[in-house]
Amino acid sequence: MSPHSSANEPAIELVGIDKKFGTVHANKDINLSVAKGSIHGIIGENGAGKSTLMSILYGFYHADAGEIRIQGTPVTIRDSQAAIAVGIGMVHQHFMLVENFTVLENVMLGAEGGQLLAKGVAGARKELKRLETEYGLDVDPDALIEELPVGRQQRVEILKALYRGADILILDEPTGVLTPAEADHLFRILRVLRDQGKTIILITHKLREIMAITDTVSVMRRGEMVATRKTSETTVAELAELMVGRRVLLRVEKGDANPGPVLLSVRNLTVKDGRGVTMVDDVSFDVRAGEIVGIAGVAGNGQSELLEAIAGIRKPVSGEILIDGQPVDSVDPARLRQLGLAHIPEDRHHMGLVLKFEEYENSILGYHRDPRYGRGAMLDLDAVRKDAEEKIAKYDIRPPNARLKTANFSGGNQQKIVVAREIERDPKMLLIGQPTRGVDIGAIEFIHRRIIEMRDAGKAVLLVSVELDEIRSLSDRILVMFAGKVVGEKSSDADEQSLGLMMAGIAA
Amino acid sequence: AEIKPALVYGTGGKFDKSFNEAAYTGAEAYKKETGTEYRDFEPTSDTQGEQAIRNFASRGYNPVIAVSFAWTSAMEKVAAEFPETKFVIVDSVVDLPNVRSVVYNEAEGSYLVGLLAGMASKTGKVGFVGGMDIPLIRKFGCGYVQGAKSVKADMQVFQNMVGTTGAAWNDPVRAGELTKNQIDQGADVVYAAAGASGLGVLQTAADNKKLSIGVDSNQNHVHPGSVLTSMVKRVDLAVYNAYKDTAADKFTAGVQSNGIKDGGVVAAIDENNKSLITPEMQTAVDKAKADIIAGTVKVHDYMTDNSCPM
Amino acid sequence: MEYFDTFVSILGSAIRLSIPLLFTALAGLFSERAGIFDIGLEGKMLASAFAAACVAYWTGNAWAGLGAGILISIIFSLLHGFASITNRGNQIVSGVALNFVAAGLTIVLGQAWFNQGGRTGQVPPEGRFSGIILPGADMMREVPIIGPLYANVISGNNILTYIAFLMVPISWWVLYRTRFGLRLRAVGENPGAVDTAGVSVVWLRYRALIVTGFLAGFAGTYLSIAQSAAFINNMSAGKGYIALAALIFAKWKPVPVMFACLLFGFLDAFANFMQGKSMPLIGEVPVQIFQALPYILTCVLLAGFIGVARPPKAGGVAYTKER
Amino acid sequence: MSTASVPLPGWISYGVIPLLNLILAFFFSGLVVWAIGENPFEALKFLIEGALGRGDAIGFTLFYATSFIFTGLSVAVAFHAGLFNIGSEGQAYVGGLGAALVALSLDHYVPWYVTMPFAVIGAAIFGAAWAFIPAWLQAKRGSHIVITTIMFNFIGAALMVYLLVNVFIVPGKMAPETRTFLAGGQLPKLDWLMALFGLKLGPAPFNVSFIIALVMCYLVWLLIWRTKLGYEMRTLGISPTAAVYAGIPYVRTVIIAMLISGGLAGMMSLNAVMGASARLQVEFVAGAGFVGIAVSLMGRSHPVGIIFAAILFGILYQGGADLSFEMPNITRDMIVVIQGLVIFFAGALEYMLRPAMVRLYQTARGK
Ligand SMILES: Nc1ncnc2c1ncn2[C@@H]1O[C@H](COP(=O)(O)OP(=O)(O)OP(=O)(O)O)[C@@H](O)[C@H]1O
Ligand SMILES: Nc1ncnc2c1ncn2[C@@H]1O[C@H](COP(=O)(O)OP(=O)(O)OP(=O)(O)O)[C@@H](O)[C@H]1O
Ligand SMILES: [Mg+2]
Ligand SMILES: [Mg+2]
Repeated sequence: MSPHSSANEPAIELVGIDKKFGTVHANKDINLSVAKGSIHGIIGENGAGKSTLMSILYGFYHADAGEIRIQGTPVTIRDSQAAIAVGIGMVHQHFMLVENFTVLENVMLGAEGGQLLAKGVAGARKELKRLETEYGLDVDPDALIEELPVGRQQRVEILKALYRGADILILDEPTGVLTPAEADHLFRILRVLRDQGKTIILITHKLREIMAITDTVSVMRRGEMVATRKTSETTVAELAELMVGRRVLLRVEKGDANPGPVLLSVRNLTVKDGRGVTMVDDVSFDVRAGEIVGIAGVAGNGQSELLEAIAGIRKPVSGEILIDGQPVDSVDPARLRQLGLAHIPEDRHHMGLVLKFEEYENSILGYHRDPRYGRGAMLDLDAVRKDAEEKIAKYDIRPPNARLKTANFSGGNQQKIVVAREIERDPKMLLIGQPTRGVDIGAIEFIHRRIIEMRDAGKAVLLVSVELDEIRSLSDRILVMFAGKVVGEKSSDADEQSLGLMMAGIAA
Repeated sequence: AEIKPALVYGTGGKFDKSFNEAAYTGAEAYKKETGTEYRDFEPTSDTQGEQAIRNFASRGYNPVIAVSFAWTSAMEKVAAEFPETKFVIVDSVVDLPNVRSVVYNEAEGSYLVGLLAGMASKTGKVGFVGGMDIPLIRKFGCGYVQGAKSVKADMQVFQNMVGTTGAAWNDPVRAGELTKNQIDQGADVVYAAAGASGLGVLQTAADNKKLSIGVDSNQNHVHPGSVLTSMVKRVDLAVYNAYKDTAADKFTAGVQSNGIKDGGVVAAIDENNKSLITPEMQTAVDKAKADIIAGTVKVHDYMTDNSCPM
Repeated sequence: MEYFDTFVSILGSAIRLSIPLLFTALAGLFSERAGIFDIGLEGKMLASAFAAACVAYWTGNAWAGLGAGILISIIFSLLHGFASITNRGNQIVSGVALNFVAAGLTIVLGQAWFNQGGRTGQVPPEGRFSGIILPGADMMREVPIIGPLYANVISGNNILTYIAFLMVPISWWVLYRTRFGLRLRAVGENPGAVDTAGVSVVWLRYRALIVTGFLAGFAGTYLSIAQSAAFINNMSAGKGYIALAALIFAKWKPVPVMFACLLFGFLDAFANFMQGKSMPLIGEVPVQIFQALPYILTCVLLAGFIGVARPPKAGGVAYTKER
Repeated sequence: MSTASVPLPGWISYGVIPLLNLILAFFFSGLVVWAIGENPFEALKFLIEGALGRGDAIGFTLFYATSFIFTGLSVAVAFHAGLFNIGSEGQAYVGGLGAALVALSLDHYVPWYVTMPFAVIGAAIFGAAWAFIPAWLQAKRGSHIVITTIMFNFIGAALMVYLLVNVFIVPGKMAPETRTFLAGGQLPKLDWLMALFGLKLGPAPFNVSFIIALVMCYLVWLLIWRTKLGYEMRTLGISPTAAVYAGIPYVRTVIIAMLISGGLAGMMSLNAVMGASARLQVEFVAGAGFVGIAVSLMGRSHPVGIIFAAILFGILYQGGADLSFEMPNITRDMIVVIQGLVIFFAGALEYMLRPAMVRLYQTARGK
């Protein structure tokens, strides 16, 4: 295929794609068309359904309904093999690499060129060499994946796709794990690929990247494709609004803050994630009684790890956390709760709730050792249920049934269960992660009001959210995190533009 | 009188080509002769044996014969529950007025086959593979050693036990391996007193072109030309006699001890092993038998003092 | 020289005892490397021992026996696959269940067909795999050191023994030098990688299980018609678990698997030899210590005291794309 | 759309599906019976009559069920904490040592009701001790508890055989077992209980440990659903990440759960050692630990379910013995086959019928 040939002819067309996971409607009647030889961006909040859509295109999931057309021909993509056959390659959000294999083995996997490896190996080496010179994708073919930095691992993923002769390349949040320099390198490669006639779909949360590299861009929200724009004809502001889609609705009434003494203090905290990558890098800040400190930032810049370290779930590598001036030495969430630290976790399904428990059982999670729920070793279920029912009434949790399995509540109500549990304990400090992710408008307002009430009652609140609106409307002070560091502090009336730039790592 | 006989085997199973098969042969012989049907049962575990004995007794079977020492405690219980029923236990002693305990002088029988082994051995080394390590099996071993050493005082006798649990009766692989060990060490005749595991001994000896000695039943036919002889316990007779005595109302309780004198233990010689037994061996065996009956040769019984003087 | 003879004898015994372990551990290697735990190796061994003995008894043909052993073992493997791959059931529960079925069914059928308390009939000599004297074994015997080793350890074993040792390099070659091996190792580490590479995870895992069944079939056959001449109740006697231990001990690698099996076989042979004998300084060592040693070693290894054993990462969990 | 996450009402999940699985298991067992030339229905008749037809039969059935309740509870408690304890067999075996030591040292001096509490504690402590090392290895070093407990079954067997053969054996006796306990070391039979129902217990060793087992069912129910520890165990078992969030100590919870599990397994020995044979014998557990897996799976890890499942297996064991007596062609090992099939269908294939049930349920509800 010759480069730059008929740039307007679509390489990919998706018509009416629909997908449900159990009761989650991940993709609702999606239509999308991507022109050949272009870079097309897809943006959307967490859980908007981007990865699902791409996985369907790649044959990893099966759509419940809809049609896929590649280069104008309708195709059924039964499995990834079929996708590869029609020239689609994908770099997954979570790398699909075998960690204790070499680069070469990973690249060859599924495309070995014969029953015996020996035959294909020489050819693969030659091909890797060619790809390296052609696109500047250099990696040592004999290195083990687990010994490579993530940037390199991603390069292997791209090589895998190209090795299979992909004409269409899908990259799912490729820069989430990359340093800015690595990201720039990646973009250079993508441009080369496009100029050679490849079609590229790029999924990202980062508007800066969209503006920098894409030709066209689509926005997804809550499983729906809400808009498609020419990049040259849109702005960061418009995209952000399309993405979030409800900024106009929210302005929480709140008075001025009345900060008291420092209750929570973080000193030179450094935290690594499971793979040993430094996610929080020498961070220090204070939270006072009676104020809400918001931490803004693009997902994956260390906010989650910061929150987990303070909550005693993740062990910091170095640094200090002081509560009420006292250093916390043990990594023990139970102990922290006794000290008056409540925590609404980011991930309610895996942390905040045991979905198979009945509602009342979740209403004491973490506080179950409290004497008010039973003396000694016993649990007083009557007391627990009574307590749960009071919370259900007070927080308008629906359906008002403490014996219902938690999994059977909707996302918003599940979140209310967590919020009620943590706030009703009357803690001194409150850690909140993504308080309203996947929660409907009514519940958002309710939860926001509770958070303000906590502040007004003299509690110290630390709020992490990727939703800028939320941060801006709740926080008294805003800290911006980028690449594991706090890159700046703003007051609550800071304008969105400058915050956005800071979040993108461009100091303002 | 008409009787309703029953038979409970040991866990080795009816056709173990050994102990249980001998009991089966006796029952069959009685059936053939009198036309009396009998019922038998092959338990696979200890609890099951007790249940079977009780089942028979409670359903009016009489006499009930249990072969194997494993049913001792079961017999103690059940026989006490059914004082009207006649019971026979083989290889163990149960002291109750309605129980006949049939025991054998395995030491004497083993002495005879030990003698043959000693004479047949060219290397001056012979072996013994026992099943479960219990006094009864040591008794076999001890008699065997005495017999072998009566040929040549410096005869070397290797002794091994397959195991220490009931599984030892059912592990021909390990038994074979132990036999191979002994053969490697120079043994050229190996005596198996190991229930079904013994088949592994006979097999290994045959595979390695050495001689073996069977036990309980006449096992000479299992590998003709390789099984030197078998130390036969006439369990068949015990079963047959028990049925016959009961039918004739002549059942007697108490211990019935069978040695060489009573023909209860013999070294089997038949067409399968004729070629292996030289005339000298035959005379030596006959002489030993006579000496034992006369009391000039005393075979030490391990179980009297839990030790073997050799 | 006497010590040397003893040593040769123990070595020969060790080899005979390690063969069923070796086949079984290699069998387990294929399924576990593909991400399917297999507690059911014991049952496969038992079932194939039974099938091999029956068919060898009826036909008087050892190879027919082997074929039957392999076939039944593959059927058990496929059942395990049906439960744990197709129906995403718990692999351990499935393995435990199949062990029970094998243990019971062999006796039930054995009793029904042969009436010998669950045992099969005595397999005739033509129905067995018997020892093969390698060329020159008798001439070599007199050569010091290597002579006895050649004549008594290397020569004189049955064909399955040689096949077992041949299976080690073959397994290695299949795992590391073929496309199937590459994919199999990958699917045990990250099935997602295999799936996105356009290879069916399900079919791949089924094929791995078929290989497992194939190899475990040899193990059972060896037990009943090479080492013995009949099937005996529960004759696998926990060897499947020892093989599993050897597999872990060898960190899921073919050549170390061979050494681990030889080690466990040696322990067993040594225990047999040591029976009733006393060791210098220690005195008579209870046989039970030797019997328990493989299990103790495995626990020590699992505790990470002898280098950590890292199992295949995706092992034990069913592959699901959709939660 | 995948059906995995569609909720089904409890009566289908805990009633209909297990029942269908059970029926499937019996269907295939019937095929085996048919294959060896016997009539499956007649076999079933013998089995049920043999297990429930007479007073002593019921006594035997309940005797077996008692053992299975203990081991079923053992497996279930560990399971609630997310641990798969395959070691109940070995823990019961070693637990027997505890019971026997108490019985041997007290039976001369005190009546059984004084011995009993000590024996319960002794059996539990020894069983728990045998679970401790695998538990510790899992909690501290991440060693897979399935493998370590299997290994400990074998190590326990070797240990017990050694002790029985070399330490406890009565001189002059054939079998490696302890001396017979005097009445002070035996748990009396429950004749009176059977008499209440107008049944004669006869020789069946149905004894007081049945009552201990029922008490344990209640205590386990209390533990799992009414105590803070049980709450922590369940949280850990269902969602390890939520347990971390809630500050539930992993090491402590795993070890305690396994100690309780091992202790319950150990108590199984009360029934076999002090209730039935009045002596410690080799291999007295006879697979009850493994049956516990099936019982726990069938009973959905709930004490009430476990009681029913244990009785079901008691029926299989006792009825199976009678069946093999009536039909010599069918050995008692048929029960092992059925047991395996029950574990296979109720455990390994538990999801097999689910999609079909979901579809049926949805059509029935007119969706
Ligand atoms: N395999 C799955 N099974 C069940 N639900 C799923 C599965 N994958 C995704 N979902 C759900 O589908 C919805 C869309 O998820 P998806 O991963 O497509 O979002 P996304 O836009 O890629 O989000 P992110 O930006 O966080 O990657 C979410 O609610 C998610 O929880
Ligand atoms: N993990 C899960 N397992 C089982 N059922 C679930 C799960 N998550 C959600 N559900 C079911 O799906 C339904 C819809 O959940 P979802 O979170 O999409 O609600 P929602 O429409 O976003 O509601 P809300 O507006 O309150 O957030 C819930 O009522 C619940 O029954
Ligand atoms: Mg995504
Ligand atoms: Mg929602």
